[in-house]
Amino acid sequence: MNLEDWYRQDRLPHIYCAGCGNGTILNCTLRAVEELDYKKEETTFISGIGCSSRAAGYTSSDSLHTTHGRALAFATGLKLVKPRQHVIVFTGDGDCSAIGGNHFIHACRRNIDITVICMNNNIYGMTGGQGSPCTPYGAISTTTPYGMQEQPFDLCKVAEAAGANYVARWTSFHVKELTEAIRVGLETPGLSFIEVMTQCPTSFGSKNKMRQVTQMLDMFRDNAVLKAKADRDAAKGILPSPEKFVVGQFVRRNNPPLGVEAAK
Amino acid sequence: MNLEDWYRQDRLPHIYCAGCGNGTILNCTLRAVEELDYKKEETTFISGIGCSSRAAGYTSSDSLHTTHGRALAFATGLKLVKPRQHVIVFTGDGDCSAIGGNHFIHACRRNIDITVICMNNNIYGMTGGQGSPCTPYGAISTTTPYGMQEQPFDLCKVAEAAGANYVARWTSFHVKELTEAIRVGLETPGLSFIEVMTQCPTSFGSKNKMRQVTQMLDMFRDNAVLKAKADRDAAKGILPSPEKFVVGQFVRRNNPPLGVEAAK
Amino acid sequence: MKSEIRFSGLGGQGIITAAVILGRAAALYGGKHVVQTQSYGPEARGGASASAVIISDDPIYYPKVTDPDVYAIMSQEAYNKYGSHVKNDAVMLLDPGYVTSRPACRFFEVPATAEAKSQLGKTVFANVIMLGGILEATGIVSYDALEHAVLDSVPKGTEENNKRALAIGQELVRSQL
Amino acid sequence: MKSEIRFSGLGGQGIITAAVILGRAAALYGGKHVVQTQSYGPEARGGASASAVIISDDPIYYPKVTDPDVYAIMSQEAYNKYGSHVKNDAVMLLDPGYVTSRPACRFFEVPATAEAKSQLGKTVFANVIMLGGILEATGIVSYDALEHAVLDSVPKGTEENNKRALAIGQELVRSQL
Amino acid sequence: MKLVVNERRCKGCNMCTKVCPYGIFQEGKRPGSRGYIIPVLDHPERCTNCRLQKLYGRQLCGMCQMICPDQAISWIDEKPFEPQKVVIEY
Amino acid sequence: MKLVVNERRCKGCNMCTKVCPYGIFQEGKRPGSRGYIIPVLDHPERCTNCRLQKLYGRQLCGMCQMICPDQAISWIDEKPFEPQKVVIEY
Amino acid sequence: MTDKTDFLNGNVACAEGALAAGCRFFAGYPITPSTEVAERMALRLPKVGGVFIQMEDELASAAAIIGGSWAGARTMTATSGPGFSLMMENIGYATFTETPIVIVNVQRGGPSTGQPTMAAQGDMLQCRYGSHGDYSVIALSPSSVQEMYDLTVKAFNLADRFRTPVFLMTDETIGHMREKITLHSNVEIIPRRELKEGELPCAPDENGVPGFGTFGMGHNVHITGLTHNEKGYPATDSAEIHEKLVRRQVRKIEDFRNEIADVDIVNPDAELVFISYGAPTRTVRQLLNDNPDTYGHLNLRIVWPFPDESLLAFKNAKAFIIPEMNLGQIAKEVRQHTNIPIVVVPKLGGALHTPAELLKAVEVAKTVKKPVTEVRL
Amino acid sequence: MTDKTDFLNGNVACAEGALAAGCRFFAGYPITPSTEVAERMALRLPKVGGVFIQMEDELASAAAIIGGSWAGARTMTATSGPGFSLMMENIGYATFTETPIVIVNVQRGGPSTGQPTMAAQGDMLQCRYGSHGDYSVIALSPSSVQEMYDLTVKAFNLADRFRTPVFLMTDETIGHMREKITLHSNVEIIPRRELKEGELPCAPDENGVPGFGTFGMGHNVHITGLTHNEKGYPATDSAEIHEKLVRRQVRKIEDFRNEIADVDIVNPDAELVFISYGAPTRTVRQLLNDNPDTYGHLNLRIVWPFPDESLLAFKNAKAFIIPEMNLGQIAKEVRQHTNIPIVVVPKLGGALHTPAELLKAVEVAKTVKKPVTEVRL
Ligand SMILES: Cc1ncc(C[n+]2csc(CCOP(=O)(O)OP(=O)(O)O)c2C)c(N)n1
Ligand SMILES: Cc1ncc(C[n+]2csc(CCOP(=O)(O)OP(=O)(O)O)c2C)c(N)n1
Ligand code: SF4
Ligand code: SF4
Ligand code: SF4
Ligand code: SF4
Ligand code: SF4
Ligand code: SF4
Ligand SMILES: [Mg+2]
Ligand SMILES: [Mg+2]
Repeated sequence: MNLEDWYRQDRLPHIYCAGCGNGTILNCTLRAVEELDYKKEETTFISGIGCSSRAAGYTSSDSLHTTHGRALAFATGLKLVKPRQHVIVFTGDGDCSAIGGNHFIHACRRNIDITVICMNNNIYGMTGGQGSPCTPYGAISTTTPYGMQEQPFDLCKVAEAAGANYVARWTSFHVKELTEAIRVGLETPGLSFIEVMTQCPTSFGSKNKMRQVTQMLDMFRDNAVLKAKADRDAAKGILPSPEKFVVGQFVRRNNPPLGVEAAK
Repeated sequence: MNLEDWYRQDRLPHIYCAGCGNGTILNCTLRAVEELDYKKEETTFISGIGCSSRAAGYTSSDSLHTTHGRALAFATGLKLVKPRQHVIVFTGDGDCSAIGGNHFIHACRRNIDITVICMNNNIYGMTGGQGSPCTPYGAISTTTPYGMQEQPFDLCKVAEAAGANYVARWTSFHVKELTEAIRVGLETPGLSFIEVMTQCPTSFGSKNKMRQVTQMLDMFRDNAVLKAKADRDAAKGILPSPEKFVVGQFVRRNNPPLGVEAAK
Repeated sequence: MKSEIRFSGLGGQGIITAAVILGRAAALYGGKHVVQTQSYGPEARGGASASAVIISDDPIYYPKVTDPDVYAIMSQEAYNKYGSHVKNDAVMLLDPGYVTSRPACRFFEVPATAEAKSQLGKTVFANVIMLGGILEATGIVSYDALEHAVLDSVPKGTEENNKRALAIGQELVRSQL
Repeated sequence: MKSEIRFSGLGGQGIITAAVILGRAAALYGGKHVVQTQSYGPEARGGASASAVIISDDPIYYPKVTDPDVYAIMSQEAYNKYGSHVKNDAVMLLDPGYVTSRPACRFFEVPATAEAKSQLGKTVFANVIMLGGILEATGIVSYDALEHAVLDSVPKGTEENNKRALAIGQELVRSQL
Repeated sequence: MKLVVNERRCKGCNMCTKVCPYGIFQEGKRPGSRGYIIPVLDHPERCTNCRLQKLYGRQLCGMCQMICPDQAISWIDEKPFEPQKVVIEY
Repeated sequence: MKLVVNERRCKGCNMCTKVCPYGIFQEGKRPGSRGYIIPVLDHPERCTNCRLQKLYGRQLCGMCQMICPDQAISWIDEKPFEPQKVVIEY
Repeated sequence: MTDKTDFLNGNVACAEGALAAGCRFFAGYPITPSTEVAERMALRLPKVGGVFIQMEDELASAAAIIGGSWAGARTMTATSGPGFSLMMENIGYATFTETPIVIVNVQRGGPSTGQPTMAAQGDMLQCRYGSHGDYSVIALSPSSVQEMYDLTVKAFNLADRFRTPVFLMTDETIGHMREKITLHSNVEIIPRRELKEGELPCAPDENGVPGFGTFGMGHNVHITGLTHNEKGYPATDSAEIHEKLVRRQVRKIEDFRNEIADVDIVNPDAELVFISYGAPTRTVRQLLNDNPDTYGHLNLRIVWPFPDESLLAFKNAKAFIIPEMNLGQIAKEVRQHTNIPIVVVPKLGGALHTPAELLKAVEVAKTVKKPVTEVRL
Repeated sequence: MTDKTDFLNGNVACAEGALAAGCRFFAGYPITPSTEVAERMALRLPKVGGVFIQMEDELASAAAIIGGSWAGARTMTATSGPGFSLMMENIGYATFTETPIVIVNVQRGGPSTGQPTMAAQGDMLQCRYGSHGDYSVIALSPSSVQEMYDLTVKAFNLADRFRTPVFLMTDETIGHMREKITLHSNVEIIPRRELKEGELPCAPDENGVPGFGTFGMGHNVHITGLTHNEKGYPATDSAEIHEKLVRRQVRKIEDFRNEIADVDIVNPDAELVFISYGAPTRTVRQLLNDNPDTYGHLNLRIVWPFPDESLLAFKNAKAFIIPEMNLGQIAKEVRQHTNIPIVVVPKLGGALHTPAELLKAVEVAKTVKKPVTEVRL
């Protein structure tokens, strides 16, 4: 199978706005799946609700577009019944960490053999741009008109503390690295969590001084600090400036997973 | 006011089984409150559902016994409306981290100025001894008759990763240290999370070779490793044996809190 | 023929297990129609515990016990709740180690807890001692049926002690007949 | 008197804002009864956008537009959906930069996007240019009312450009009258 | 001050017996009126708190009280000369 | 191999213009049939992938395709001699 | 201060009504088509000394406004179908703890995620029966932007008067449509009755409603979702206390169903009578306007408790015609109070009934005999 | 293998019925008084190659069994009121995606946390209307331990046949009581119909039910809770597709309401007729046994869809007497299908109606005239 076969052709073009990063992440995911030579009948995509979660509707194998925030709970049931399936969950920052936060930490704790791709655009795109638990401090959204006053989650930290076997962060700009991370995530037994910083030009960029899509890509390129560099800096006592964020692989470990065929 | 005044006298004796650690934790909490000289009308206790959560019914100031897992969400509303209230949440391992996991991580993220006391007996006591997300690997419960097959949460790690300003763990054996931790937690702005390992002789001990209440107390005394010692060991590369657990203060920091009078 | 038996006492005394064993004996090994029910206090463990069994030759529709013929009472609190207004022709077995009151009806003192501890080393056999007593006092099921049901229900390795417990209960009542 | 006006185009063209401004003008500064409604595509952003305004001297009960008198159409897709079966006595304004078809009814070509870009430097003024065109083509509200409503609704600092946009729209239509 | 165990609250868990540095609390033998076995006090006049609370004007030690999950332990304003009468009825 | 932009999918976001090492993608000027401004290709015959895909038997570079959020970029089995005809209608 | 007029959509009007009613705490979670209520509150509350918070989900939103209510504030949330479903447990808690809160449901097409941007009235029975156990609710249904404002104010007053959650069951049509509206400088506010000294926190007054023991006022109340006695203490094994408590809570509302009825009765002598609420009321009014004195109309602004006595006003009724944007939910309730034939006119998919469609229903109604007849449009 | 007899409580019997029906995945969250169902499944499933998982909450439990169902297993969860309330959103999802699942609700005293250890039937209308939007459900109600087993088996068959969630609406009385039970060595299994090659995943067959595209079988289906066309693809702005879909899903059940009716009709010529389901059926039967040939009885084993034609069997009925452990929830449904007077006999607080109490209701029924009369016990 080639890449194009992994798209549900009769549903393209998709509904994403021009320049939305979700399409790029979908590319990287399907590329990784294709590289691993998965078969359609053993590959399942599951998602919640949100622009990001619509991704599951554009993949050509079985896919379950569930309720807001609950994708991982649906996926857990499906995976336990059919441990041979490769289960990939698409989710958004809101879907995963707002309403879905509990299923997120429990899937990590159980370390269930699922790969979670969280398209983090720092906003609720689908409903028109409200703040999310990942909206940066001070950022403007329709529900934080005076700037976000709460601290955002570091989703990778939470995933690691909760128990996931594989945790990484990249951006929609880092297509090669992202593809590679997804591939490694898929190959790692247990829960793999891949956070992808992505642009929502419609609801985030427009309100936060990045009217051009390409400005957001530049921002990702400029502010992403490789983990190795961040670690070196930290060792030297250099504090990262607030607009920077770390990308790379945070954990890859071998804790006992749930829902792998052998373990059954 | 003295300690006894903080109990709702006309509801004692409470419903806890003989030897249940919850009563001890209640003592420590009320002692801390009394030491800080709080006034009843500025002190509110809130809880979810579970044996642990019944604690709010035995305190003599205003108390809200809510729905299972949601205490922190109720508390958030109350605190934001009346930031002057000292809000103390009693919760159990199930209430806090199973059904309530999402509110838990979000309360930590928002760093709302509430003190959370989680009575962790590693089990669902109220419903008769089912496994909880804190049931140790391999332990027997009515829903893990062949031994728990999932990894447990490290609640303190999760609280820290999610953003709480103060995080500590003690046990129902360490009454002095616990009282002190609660006092410090109450004085620290932002979310304070105090996990208390406690004995449920009825549902946990009886199934896990600790029929005598006092055996469980001994176990806490013997297996608790002070954080300082654990850190020293770790530095030396000494791995903790699996039955040990670390007690002490894990974080005390000064991130911006939500719901403090000044911030309003 | 229809009999109603109520077991009551403290949580942890094996009250419900006793009722289930009796019900099982009558239903599976005695060919009777049986309904066993129980009542709970508040959601939490501990506190009072009560269970009832109806044993009948005919189908049982209404499943709740209204006016028991036989009582087995193992705590004073339970006595206060259930034992204080028994009908005159009822039979009561009570553990004198826990119950200080005595009823107007025919009754037997079965110091089940004390005897379990002293003769079998563990108080957990108290409920089966009570069952032995009920057997002797009422003949409501056959010995074989009851023994069968006891052995179905108890952990492996405790069979002999449980049989002895039955016998102890029978003997305790027999001596008062 | 009752008029129905439908605005349609792509998301991002300010279709709904235009409708709201017109409604506001008629309701608050024109003393009319007004209902403005809009229709959505799927939940997500982008795609088609449409909004309708009913302006009437009498109370409006049924709030949905059935057969508009005036159309402002800013994309070919919108034309296909709404503009292809207009009644003969309707008036249509269309942006020829996006719409290639032409209706059977009276119509005006208002190259709002292009003019906004070329004369005002930004395409965001296209919708107000359309409003100026509607004003000129229909006189459905007074200029003052419309200007008032425009100024109520636009960001500070853009007042002058918006007034110019109104004028541009008026002029574009006037030249075709 | 005199150390007392409130028999209407005590559930006989014996946690107090684990913590008193003087071993004042000893496992009881017989059930009290609520069916729980109440601990007995061994020379309670030795209790730090009984002896020194008045002197220091504040509570000392208090380990037994803090750990008692049933709020059954307290001190009353009375000299602890004679061993505490824990009423053990049968 | 010939680089093509599928106009029925492209939404004119210009992300492709950011990533091509050869600057083959250039911002377009005029809206296509769906109203989006399609990028234009500047000497696409320079594209690594166009040139070497056949040779290596696998895809090379492909940055533009991977980043294109609308799955609009692909290669067809044709010589890329003439510049790509992106049909720009008005 | 004088009244102000504005041109707003229903959702924004609802937020403004809440502010006018003194609502100072809003906790919500975005969902189409209700989000503008939250967005307006986010913009306005900080300016009037109130607090807006976006919670992690709808369960938390409902919880937070209950917590906020016990802290003494008038509190509100807004949602739509999926979020409403998630609130069911805490709605039961609010009912059983007699907590005044206002919940706005801007209804969209269901079940499930359904049609997020399309109007519907599919949650009317869920509003009545969606939480476990027996209870009663108060639910209002506006049919104009002005009513969005006015009924929101009323919702707060009813919530405080009856100490119960009050629902504003509106729909996408009304929520997203803009009309001229008068924002009153002064609205009537009927505050909750504070617990009196010596009064038990869960003992009813003559209206069946206990005094409210606001937290932090020294009442030292204990509030629980367990069955509780008049002190507020758990009573989990008393059949008597349970039955008494549940029945009182139902009666405190149902006994007043006709007293608080908020209806329009038009042409009570008519033989063919429309019953409607919310958006379909607009079409019915159009029909009545176009054909004066022909049809009767019962318009419900309060839907729950159902004002059954209003049906009796139509002495000559031969049929009740009930257009709803669902499969006939309120028609089921009407049927329970009358033997007069009912013509159900369901419409799904988001569009409002047209006047022509209602005329079709009129034709059916003229000859109808069966107790319940459905018109397929 | 031969049938086995055992002496079990209703909850355990339910678990055994599920296993007999081939249920191989159970996801649950403990709650009194349903927990024994989960505990039994935890003990037994691993022995038969199935999987038990305790989820983080009831929302997740419902989600997991839906996921498991799409993986091809027969799946179940069990809960009580508060947990049931939390499942409402995902129940709507299961309905709308036509996912066969079985949900057991062992009812306890509500609203809210209420009386966790006391029996009730307070969630019957919630079962019918608790999720948003219009839909229909199938709900069974056993009145003995044997029926707990048998109806659980039936629930799975109905779920697969109708591709819909099926509810076992039982209560603490039946769940916790022990009776003799026959565990069948062989139970009838009517499996779901697999999607055929070339068939569209959401296009109905002659019964209105689409073929089931089990995941991993190469169907490559897309399943969504959005309104969807016959391909299964989102169609969020088509009124036509929405109306067609919702109506088909309602009709596929309602059209069969009398066909799948599972009732006992006793003494159809009687004038006073009891209608009951679940635990109160036991008392009614006692009364019928004590007074043969005196009263009629309609016992409902399937409550939803309500088998309205069964009412017609009672040709001489002067009154229907309906004892329920709630404030008269099914009585409301009965009223919608008949003009014969109804005597509602509500009982709250956990205790079952006694035969004497039903006799009191009989006295009331003898002279009753009003459409609905409530007996206060
Ligand atoms: C229970 C429920 N609550 C709210 C919504 C409305 N809703 C749809 S998508 C969404 C947010 C999505 O945010 P995110 O997951 O970040 O996805 P994005 O659109 O940004 O990709 C919300 C709140 C819903 N569909 N269901
Ligand atoms: C929504 C809901 N689900 C389930 C329950 C049943 N329930 C009551 S307490 C409890 C577990 C409590 O465990 P934990 O919080 O650890 O408290 P503990 O009793 O162990 O102190 C459960 C599952 C409930 N009351 N509500
Ligand atoms: S709203 Fe944002 S996230 Fe959603 S499709 Fe548009 S750009 Fe992407
Ligand atoms: S069951 Fe366990 S947690 Fe609950 S009161 Fe008893 S000992 Fe304590
Ligand atoms: S610790 Fe308290 S409850 Fe336990 S035995 Fe001692 S006095 Fe009694
Ligand atoms: S206060 Fe200290 S010394 Fe005194 S009895 Fe208690 S534990 Fe012993
Ligand atoms: S990246 Fe794709 S969608 Fe964007 S302009 Fe280039 S070809 Fe078009
Ligand atoms: S494949 Fe590489 S070289 Fe070729 S056009 Fe794309 S980005 Fe440029
Ligand atoms: Mg997002
Ligand atoms: Mg616990």
